Amino acid sequence: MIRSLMKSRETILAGAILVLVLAIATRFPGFVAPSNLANVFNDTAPLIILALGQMVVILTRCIDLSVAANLALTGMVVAMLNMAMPGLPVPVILALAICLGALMGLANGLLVWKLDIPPIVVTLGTMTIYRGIIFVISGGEWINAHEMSDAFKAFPREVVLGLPVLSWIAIAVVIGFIVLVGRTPLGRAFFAVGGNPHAAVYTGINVGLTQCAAYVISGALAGLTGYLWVARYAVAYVDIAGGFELEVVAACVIGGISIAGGIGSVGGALLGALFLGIVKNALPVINISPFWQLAISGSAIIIAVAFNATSNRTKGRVILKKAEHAA
Amino acid sequence: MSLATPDTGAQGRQIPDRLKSPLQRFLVSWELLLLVVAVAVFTLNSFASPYFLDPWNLSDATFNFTEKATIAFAMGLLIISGEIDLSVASIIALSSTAMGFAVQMGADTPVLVLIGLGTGLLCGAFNGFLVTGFGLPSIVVTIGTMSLFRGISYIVLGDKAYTGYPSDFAFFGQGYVWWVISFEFVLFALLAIVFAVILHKTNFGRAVYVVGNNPVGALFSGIRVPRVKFALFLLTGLMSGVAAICLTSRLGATRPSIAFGWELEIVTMVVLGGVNILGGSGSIPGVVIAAFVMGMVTFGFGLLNVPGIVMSIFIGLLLIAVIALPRIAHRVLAKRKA
Amino acid sequence: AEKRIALVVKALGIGFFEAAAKGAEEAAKELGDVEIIYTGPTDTTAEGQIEVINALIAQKVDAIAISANDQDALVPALKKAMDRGITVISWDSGVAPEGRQLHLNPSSNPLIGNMIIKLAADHLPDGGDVAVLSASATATNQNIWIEEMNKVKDNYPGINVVATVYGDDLADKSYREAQGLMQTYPDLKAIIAPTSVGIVAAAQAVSDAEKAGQVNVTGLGLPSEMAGHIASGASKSFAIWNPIDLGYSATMLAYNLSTGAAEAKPGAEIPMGRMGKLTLNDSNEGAMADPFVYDSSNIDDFKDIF
Amino acid sequence: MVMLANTQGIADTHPQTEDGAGPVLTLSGISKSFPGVKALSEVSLELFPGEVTALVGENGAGKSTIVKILTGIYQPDEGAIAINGTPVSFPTAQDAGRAGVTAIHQETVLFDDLSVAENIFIGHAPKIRFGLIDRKEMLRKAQALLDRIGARIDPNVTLKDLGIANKHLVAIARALSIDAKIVIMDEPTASLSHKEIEETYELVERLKAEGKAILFISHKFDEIFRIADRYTVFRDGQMVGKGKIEAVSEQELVKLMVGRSVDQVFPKRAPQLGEEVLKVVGYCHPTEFEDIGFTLRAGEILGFYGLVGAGRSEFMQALFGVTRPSKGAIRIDDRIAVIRDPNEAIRQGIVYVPEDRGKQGAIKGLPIFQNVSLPSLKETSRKGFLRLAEEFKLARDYTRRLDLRAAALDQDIGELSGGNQQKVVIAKWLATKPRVIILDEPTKGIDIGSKAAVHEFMAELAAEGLAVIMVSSEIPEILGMSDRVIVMREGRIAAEFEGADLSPEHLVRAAAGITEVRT
Ligand SMILES: Nc1ncnc2c1ncn2[C@@H]1O[C@H](COP(=O)(O)OP(=O)(O)OP(=O)(O)O)[C@@H](O)[C@H]1O
Ligand SMILES: Nc1ncnc2c1ncn2[C@@H]1O[C@H](COP(=O)(O)OP(=O)(O)OP(=O)(O)O)[C@@H](O)[C@H]1O
Ligand SMILES: [Mg+2]
Ligand SMILES: [Mg+2]
Repeated sequence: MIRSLMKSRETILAGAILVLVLAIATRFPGFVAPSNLANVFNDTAPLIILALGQMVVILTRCIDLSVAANLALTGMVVAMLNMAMPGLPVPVILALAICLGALMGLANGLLVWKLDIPPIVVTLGTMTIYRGIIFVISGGEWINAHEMSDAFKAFPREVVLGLPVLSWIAIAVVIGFIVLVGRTPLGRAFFAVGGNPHAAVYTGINVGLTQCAAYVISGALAGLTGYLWVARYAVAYVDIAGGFELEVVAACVIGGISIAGGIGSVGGALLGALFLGIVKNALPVINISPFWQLAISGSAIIIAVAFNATSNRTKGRVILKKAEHAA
Repeated sequence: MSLATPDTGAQGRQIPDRLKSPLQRFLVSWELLLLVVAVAVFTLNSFASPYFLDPWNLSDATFNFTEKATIAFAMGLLIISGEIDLSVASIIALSSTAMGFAVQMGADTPVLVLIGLGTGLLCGAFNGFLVTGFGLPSIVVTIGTMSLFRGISYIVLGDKAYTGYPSDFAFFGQGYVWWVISFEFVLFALLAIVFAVILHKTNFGRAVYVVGNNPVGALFSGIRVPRVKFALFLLTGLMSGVAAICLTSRLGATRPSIAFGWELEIVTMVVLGGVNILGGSGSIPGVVIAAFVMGMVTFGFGLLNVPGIVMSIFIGLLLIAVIALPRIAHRVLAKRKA
Repeated sequence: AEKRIALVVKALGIGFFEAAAKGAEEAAKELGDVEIIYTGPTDTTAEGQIEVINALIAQKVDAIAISANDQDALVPALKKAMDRGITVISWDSGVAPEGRQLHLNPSSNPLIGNMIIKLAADHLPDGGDVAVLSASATATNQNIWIEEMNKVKDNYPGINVVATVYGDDLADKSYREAQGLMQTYPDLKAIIAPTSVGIVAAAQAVSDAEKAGQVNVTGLGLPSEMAGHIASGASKSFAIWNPIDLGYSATMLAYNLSTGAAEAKPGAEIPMGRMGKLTLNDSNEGAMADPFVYDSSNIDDFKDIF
Repeated sequence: MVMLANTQGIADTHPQTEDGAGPVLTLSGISKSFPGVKALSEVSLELFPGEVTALVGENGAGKSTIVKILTGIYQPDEGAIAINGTPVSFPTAQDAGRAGVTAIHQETVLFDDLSVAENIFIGHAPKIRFGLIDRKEMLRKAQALLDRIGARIDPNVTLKDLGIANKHLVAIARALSIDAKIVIMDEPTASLSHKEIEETYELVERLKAEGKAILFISHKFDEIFRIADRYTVFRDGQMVGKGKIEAVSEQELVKLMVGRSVDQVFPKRAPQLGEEVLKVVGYCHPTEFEDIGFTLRAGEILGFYGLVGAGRSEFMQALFGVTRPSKGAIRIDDRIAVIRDPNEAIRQGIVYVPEDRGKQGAIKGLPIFQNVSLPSLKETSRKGFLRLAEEFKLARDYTRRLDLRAAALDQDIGELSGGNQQKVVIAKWLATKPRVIILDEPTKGIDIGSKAAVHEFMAELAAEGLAVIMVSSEIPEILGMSDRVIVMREGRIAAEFEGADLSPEHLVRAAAGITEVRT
């Protein structure tokens, strides 16, 4: 029953997205053109990737506020690397970005695991530290398009089978997560650790290690996104993706991932990210003053969350026979 | 034998009231550790820059934290109760916008103050209503209202600014009560005392701790949990209103981007002050010392013209180190013993 | 004794201001007994600048030359600086008159306003839709230029300004705003971005949409950052004054005011070394020089300089 | 330190089963300290294949701690564990499982949002290629395990949707999913109803027959004497006696446990019923209960009996204002009372000692004295300002009366054993000087010494004119303590008994719905 409720929560969100898209289409038919929708998806790809990473972290009752800073730092490092060694092939850069991101995730994870510091404190701290490090290594300088090699910039935009590589990467990550979360012991451990950390200890799951693994995954994805972001926008500087961590968390929450841990799904995170991405992309298109943008996305978050919560409200235990049939 | 005078017969064991004296507790407390850090920062600063030990400069330095600390006190209580409010900086923006709007309508200082406080209260009530009325997690609700409140300021103001605040309004953010003692600092000190008394000496403060430690148990003990939480959101809103008045007065202008990013600095201040981010424990003296530490670090680095972002590395490290070090020390000591 | 002059910028790390800092150092070397303190917040906020100003006041610097994030909010802090005997001037992005002794405009505002629309119109003989991509909605100078541009746009018949959007001087936001513009206005012919961040992002968005040649990105940018886009054709031309000169001039002005060699009052002519003299108008403002246009013919000469 | 050991027990120096096999598991010299408490000090324990060893001891004696050490959740400070004579160590729960040790823990340690099958197999799920989980195989095995213990539960269902008793069966299935030589059961029957308890006994017999060594922890003496072959007694973290169960009497065992003899009979009372204090009429709730009505008089103890899950706790919580009824009314003395939340209930003189001590009763993280004074803060404070001295006085008075064991009154309540936490919770409610006290399973998981104290105390309260409602699933307790008993079944009142009608048969039949007897 709960399973079907979760399913229906996602259906509702998908429905809301559909209604939103149709409403936009009435004012601006071009928005629903496949090419534009593909554009919106491509634009939302970084948010999707990060939201999935954030999802596993939130599932384990943690939170990762350092994703955006991690992204920016990795982006800056690979951009500087590219500047110093323009010949470095893209696969090497990708691998480096993922490793570097994972390393930063590991730092978070170890602090949470080994020193038992509350996750929000750890990542609040590392968030500012990682940002600061960007400033220190770059001296605050921007790295601009003309300083990056063409291969470096081209990779995320390369079109394969009608979609840019960036979109394909997001799709690959989504598929990877469906397998990871549903079919691997680690994936199930995320749910167990978040659902009942106390009980997880009794089943031999190492809570700290599992949380650390979630951080490494989130970090690795942030690193990956760091390269993609910098290459796509062809610029790297201290403040890129500033404040993006809150958007990532918002996407997860809209997607029905319980901030209290243990509840959530890949589909939810994906839809949550798409929802925000569509709102963000649609506003300028349908010509709403940019000054309205913030208020509208804020209200959307509140409504979505209130909606999720009311549809998920527990009605107490069912003891009476007649109520059982009604329920 | 009646219930009022329980049987004091031999059946019960005598249990001492306290295992450790308050002094013993203080000696292993977070506050002491912070105090040591604060003294260290102060000493380092006075060696690092010849300009540090100057009464006017020290007075100027207090502006770096007084407004944030005003909110941090209320945020401290809120976090102890197990909730959080990330919309505080946006409440400042909305509150300031409302005051600016009122100035255009010709309002004078007392009215402005009322409007500033009132807007803060209203925003706090909105947060409180969403959290307690719908049972939503506050971290999510306030991420939403954070966008909403500032968004409204942007809708009202767009690319414009409100200026032209009455000259006596400048007192709140720029005035001095006596010599180098600014109004803001006096307000900070008074609020520190008021909040310390509320949290540590009243039934309400006890309820805050109880709710933070075990909300279900609190309900079963007759505490009106939603009311307590609602009151705390109101209080946080009100304090954001107070901060809005001080900041607006100090800047003499309102733009929708005012106080951008303060929420995380305030949360950092509270956590550095030893408040458990998961709720249930923390103290006001801790937050006060943390405010001083953060203010002095910022100012000290500023005197050396170190960019703000490098300071933030230091604050980030401090945040983690101050929590990590006692744990590491504890572990090392435990190993030594074994 | 050595004069300490603080060059306060909107935010550290922006290429334009880094170039200005070079100019300031050049001026310092020329003057001999000057120490330049190049500083600023890391994000473009007024509060961040106020903290910086407070720290500078505490160090008792001799002069502050600031490019302001907010023309009003900085006034009380700068007033305090002046009360403590510090010379305060603003440059690039101004402060309200009561918060500074003089303001150095990089160029005259009407000239810039005209320049940015003219750059677009020059390549649109048949007219068409153009849109503006600005920095943050609170940026003083951008708003003035856009205002000036709107005043003269009727001189360019056929040119139709359809929208103004804000990229907040963030590369990714500007990029998305530019994308949005192209989607909303399929017939868009040009994007005017009077900001060095916005123009690069917009040009990138145009190349990515494979509309180079169709949509011309123009406005104010740095040659070093725009060289690639000139080559690709996403931008046909753009303008800028020399930020090195701007930093140099600001330093000279601050120095001359703080030594008492000159006084800031309406009509005064204040020397600024190799850049000549600054003539102040009624509100103690003056313009440094005309903006200079860069296109494929001259970009290679400048792209390695700033 | 001088061990007050029962020499008779220790003297059993040739531990061997009938067929002569040695112990499978030997613990020796195990010590474990927590901050401020030495939970175990040099205890030893042996388990034999095909035999049930009962571990008994007062609350806080260290029984659960030894279980956690045996299952890799805690590491001992000192001492050695050996399986079949080979020394072993269990850094994690999985290591213990691999070594053949499995346990049903005192707390249900399961995952509400996972399916039953996943709950059974998490941590050791069957796998296919690439380390992926084999879902089909997992479901099949889970079904087989559930069938084996006679649980009619769909392994696909989310655990959240099960009642507490079924959850417990899942916990048992989980324990059995590990192929173990040693099975530990920490109070496995504490939250089960009569029928399920019988099934558990059968299961124990079967495991015994399979040659497993079983450690069985319980406070219920009847079951210990029924199913155990051997006993081991812990007192204050020390092993104070062990031996064959035939060789010991109940009295001796109790004496070993508490170090003194305890009168196990229920207190004799001559109830003096006063005025009618509480009258409940037609209380209804949409899903939980329906049409509950009764009266209660001062000095009376009213028992509420029913199978686990009958809705007694839910109704009591509605009476206390935690949830709101959809219909119905209450009269206290002669006034109609409206109770919208617990705060109002307390002010009207109704208090509730909840069943779920850890979540609803104790405020862990707060010291004992603050727990006690919590609902009485109005009295101990002045004008909303705290007065710590008054709080300490209140806490001293009431905890002493309940014979609390604690290091100091400013100790965190979370550091106490379950039984002692319960005493603090009762103390906290007595301090409010209520008119009506509702005790929901007041002696669940409490040792025999404390249990008798609680019973005596209840009798005392009634004698002082308090009206007492006691919810209990233990028939001896209900019969021993109550003046009148209401039986609930599936959210409704099934029957009410008084005087001569109070018999175990009547109660069981009414609770199970075999006949509808209404007196
Ligand atoms: N995690 C812990 N931290 C501190 N003290 C603990 C902890 N776990 C147990 N204790 C203490 O160790 C002692 C033994 O507790 P344990 O749970 O083993 O008792 P028990 O015999 O199982 O009691 P019960 O019959 O109530 O379940 C108690 O004094 C308890 O307070
Ligand atoms: N399915 C469940 N999910 C979560 N908690 C439960 C569930 N069933 C019972 N509980 C909790 O476990 C405890 C024991 O409940 P129990 O099965 O005794 O039901 P009950 O409604 O209290 O019935 P009764 O009191 O008549 O036995 C109670 O605190 C109850 O709230
Ligand atoms: Mg136990
Ligand atoms: Mg019950």
